[in-house]
Amino acid sequence: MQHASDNWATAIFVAIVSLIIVLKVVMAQRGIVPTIRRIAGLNAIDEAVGRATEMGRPVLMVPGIWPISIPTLQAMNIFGHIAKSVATYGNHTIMPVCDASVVGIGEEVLRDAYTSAGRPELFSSDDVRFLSDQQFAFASGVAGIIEREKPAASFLMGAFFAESLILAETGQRAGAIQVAATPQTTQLPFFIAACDYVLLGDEFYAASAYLSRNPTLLGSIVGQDYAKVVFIIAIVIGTVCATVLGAQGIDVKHMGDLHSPWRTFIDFFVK
Amino acid sequence: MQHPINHNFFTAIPQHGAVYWLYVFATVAAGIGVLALLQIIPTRYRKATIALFTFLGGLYYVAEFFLPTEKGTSVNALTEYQPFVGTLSQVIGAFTVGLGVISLVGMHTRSVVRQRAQWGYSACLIVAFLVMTVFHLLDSYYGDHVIIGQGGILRAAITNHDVYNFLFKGGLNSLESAMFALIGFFIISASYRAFRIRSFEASLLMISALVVMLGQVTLGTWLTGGLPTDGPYANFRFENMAQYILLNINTPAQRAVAFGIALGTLATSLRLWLSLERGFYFDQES
Amino acid sequence: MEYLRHLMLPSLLFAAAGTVAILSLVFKENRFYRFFEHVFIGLATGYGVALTWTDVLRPNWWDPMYGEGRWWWAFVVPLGMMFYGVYSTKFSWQSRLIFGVLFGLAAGTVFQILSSQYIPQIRSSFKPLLTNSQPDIAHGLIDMPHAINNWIFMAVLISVLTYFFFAFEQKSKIVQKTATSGRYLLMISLGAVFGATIMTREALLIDRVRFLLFDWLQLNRFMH
Amino acid sequence: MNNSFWHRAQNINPKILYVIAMVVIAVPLLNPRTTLPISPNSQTKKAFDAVESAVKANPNQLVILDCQWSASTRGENQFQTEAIMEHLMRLHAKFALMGFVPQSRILSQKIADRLAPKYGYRYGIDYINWGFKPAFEQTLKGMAVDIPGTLKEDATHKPLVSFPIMRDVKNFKDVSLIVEVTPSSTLDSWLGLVQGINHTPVVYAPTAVMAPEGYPFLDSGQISGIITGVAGAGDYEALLKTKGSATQVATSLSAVYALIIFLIIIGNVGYYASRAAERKGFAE
Repeated sequence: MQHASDNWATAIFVAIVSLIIVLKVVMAQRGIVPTIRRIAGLNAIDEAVGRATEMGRPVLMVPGIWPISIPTLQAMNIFGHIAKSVATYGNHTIMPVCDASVVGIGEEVLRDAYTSAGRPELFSSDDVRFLSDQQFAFASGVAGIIEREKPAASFLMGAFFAESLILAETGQRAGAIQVAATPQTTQLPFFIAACDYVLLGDEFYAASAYLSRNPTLLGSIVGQDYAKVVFIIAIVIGTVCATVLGAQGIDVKHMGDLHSPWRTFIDFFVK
Repeated sequence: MQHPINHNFFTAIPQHGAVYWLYVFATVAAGIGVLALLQIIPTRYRKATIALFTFLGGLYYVAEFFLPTEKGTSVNALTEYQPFVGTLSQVIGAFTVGLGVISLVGMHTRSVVRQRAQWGYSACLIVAFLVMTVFHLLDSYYGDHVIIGQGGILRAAITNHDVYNFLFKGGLNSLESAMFALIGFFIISASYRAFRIRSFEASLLMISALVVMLGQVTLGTWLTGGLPTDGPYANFRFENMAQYILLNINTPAQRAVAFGIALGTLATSLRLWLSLERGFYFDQES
Repeated sequence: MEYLRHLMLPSLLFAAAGTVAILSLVFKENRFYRFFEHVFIGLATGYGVALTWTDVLRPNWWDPMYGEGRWWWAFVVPLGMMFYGVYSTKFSWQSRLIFGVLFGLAAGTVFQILSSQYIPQIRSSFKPLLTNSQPDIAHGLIDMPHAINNWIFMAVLISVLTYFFFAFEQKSKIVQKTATSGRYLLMISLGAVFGATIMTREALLIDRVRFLLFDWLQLNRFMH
Repeated sequence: MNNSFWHRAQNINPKILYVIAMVVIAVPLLNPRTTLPISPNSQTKKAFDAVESAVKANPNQLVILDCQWSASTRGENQFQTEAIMEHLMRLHAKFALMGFVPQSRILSQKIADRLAPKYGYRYGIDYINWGFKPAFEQTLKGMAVDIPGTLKEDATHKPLVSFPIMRDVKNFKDVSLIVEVTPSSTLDSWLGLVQGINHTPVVYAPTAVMAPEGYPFLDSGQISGIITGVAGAGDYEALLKTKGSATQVATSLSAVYALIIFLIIIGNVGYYASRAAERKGFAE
């Protein structure tokens, strides 16, 4: 589907879902602040940073390997909170990045977070390190940093691909407490195998709200919950329609020019 | 970029004379002037300015999506600018390459100049970086240019392309494959360590991994090879169990995760686009 | 002699030494690895920088501007300069401005992506729960009614989705139970992904070992 | 107690595992006589039978061997291509190589060059390389109407009509089988644009991670078999009753799998046994 007019029903569905999210954000900003459930890995952040400081070792943050994109920016948002904790402890951060455009954002995020913790002097331009925009060259560099500088806490968040296990295994070997989160489901099992805490799927996008308890972000999370309910309702209604059609011997995938009231709802959703 | 008159202000100047360069420099100077003017914006309005430009940045794609297409076609008034917007954002993004080079080369140059521990490695990195950059560019312009002629121990002349090939195939390519192959080792230690019946969850993870593994290799087929290939007992052949898990559990589970992530992406995108995002950097007063 | 000459072929030697060095990381970080790691990053970054010129800037910007004389493409230079505001406190807000435009561009495509990638997945989740006639979702299990598989499909889909409720979960026991089973099912799914990936990864490792043993050392010369 | 056998069994130093893994990989490669029992997977068997029956039913029609892979996945795809090509040559099938990634033209030709002398295959008469074509879907759509008209030239830029093998090939009705060797999501297009219209049998040879994408179609009969990664290639060679490099690599692979499974078992037994020991109270 290239344009809304290819299937207006789908476009309206998407628009409604978006409106629900924005509405919940606005409601939360007006004071209806929800609570959200525990996300295990995130409670470990302070402990991990504290431990790293005691051991005199740095904290590693890797914002994935994509250039500026939604997962990378979300990772940066989470890292802002972690960096504040790092600065409060007086420790320092190493943030290897895999794209030149992310360097600028990384530096600003660390600087802002350190400043808000009252320790702007802790920032050094060697903290954010561009290594390479080639996936495995980047991985070799991060592996080298982990082996040589032995971070005691490692946060792998953002878009990761095959290199996930290289980073997580070397981190594990260096004895770092590792927390990972990625929207790439195919990499989750490798993080689960090698990290101490893994945020599954959507928890990655809930993390910034959880850490900041900011009303706007919490409202957004509730909006997402409602949107999921809308998805489930749509799937249930669609399944009922498909079941009725199926009982008539009609395959939902090959309906052709069939006229039936039961297909109306199904056709709301683009093929 | 079409205009009723053939020659207008924006007509290309194919000759590279003084006029051309005047226009180029004037454009750059005008741009820098605009940047200087931007500095006049008082600090308290800067945040709103950023929000406005972020909104405008996103608006094109949103409008292009929602604007109805002309009858019988799959394009609307905005569709034809899509390649231009794509190219433009790619070109602007490409200018960040310097940020990366400053970060990487800057750090390693400092390490060489101050003779920090292990500065020799930094020097190697800088040399490799320069050699690759130069020969990649030389190869794309003068690939066949001979650097060292035939003779002595050389059976053939060496061209720019040969040096580039040496760096690319001998170096970069094989280092990349080797790094990728490392995962083959790490996956062994990771599965040995992680797949323990420590908890119910860990056991599920282990069992389904084992079944899928056995379903893919001859060892598994051999273990359950005695079972018939048809009929209900065939269901217990490893390859069929693996296929069942991948299709009937993995597909819907991954789809559910994908829905969650899609909604998370939607929410984050909306917050960024409408400048509702909160966090360090994202809502700082400038 | 011919064999020695083969072993020392510059490109092959470079590749083989690099491969051994990189693979040695599994045992311990060492000087040999460190050397090739730095060479690798240098080469890769140099490659990336040159590629930015040859594949992005030259065809899309320099050729139109210089080659075809479209002088106004020079307006990109000041825009590009804005990124470098990060290095000064006075101009850093201008870098935020141009980054903001990039954020907007990254965010703006979300409606199209949602409609074209995810909404069709909602539709393909509509499965008949009673009949046996449509081989809608493949089963893998022989002689098992498709309807049962469709029930399982639905149950997995909805319970995993329920696991990802963040604000509702505390409120109801049923939701909690469904969410827990969703997490278990997710673990089965992730285990399967792990298992399915192993072959591709090991095949790559075996390929590298074959490269060292056969392409470089040519051990097949000595075995019969 | 912490030095007990079981305690150690669950805490083996990873470095020892890596050494064992290297030995396990290298031995089958260096000693071709090492064999593990190969018992072909039923999906591979289906693929093998599909090739066999398609070629035997229409010996004069063309088989398309579409190689979508490049050097980065040659560890798996090269062996699949090799095994299938050997099978085709043994059946004296006429076949055409093609690919939609630039490197594939050279990589698949290399394999053909190596195998052709053994079976007396002549280029242009018994097989042909259509070369690299850009625009995957558009090309498939065009081929559905007119193969020589869409593709125009072979890999060496000679007109297709000048080759004897192409004399009777107009569209997919003159094609008996399509074999898709791929590391990416290319199957849908073949099924939608070709198989769905002409019902030409399709055999799918993906890398192992991609294999699950094919299961629904195997079940619905849209594809006739799946050759999963290098293990599938090894199975295929076993069905061919030859022992080539795929068998060697598959043996290596099976050995690594056996190692991983053994390690998981030993780790768990160790974990369980030491826990049991602690419970009985003679832990410390």
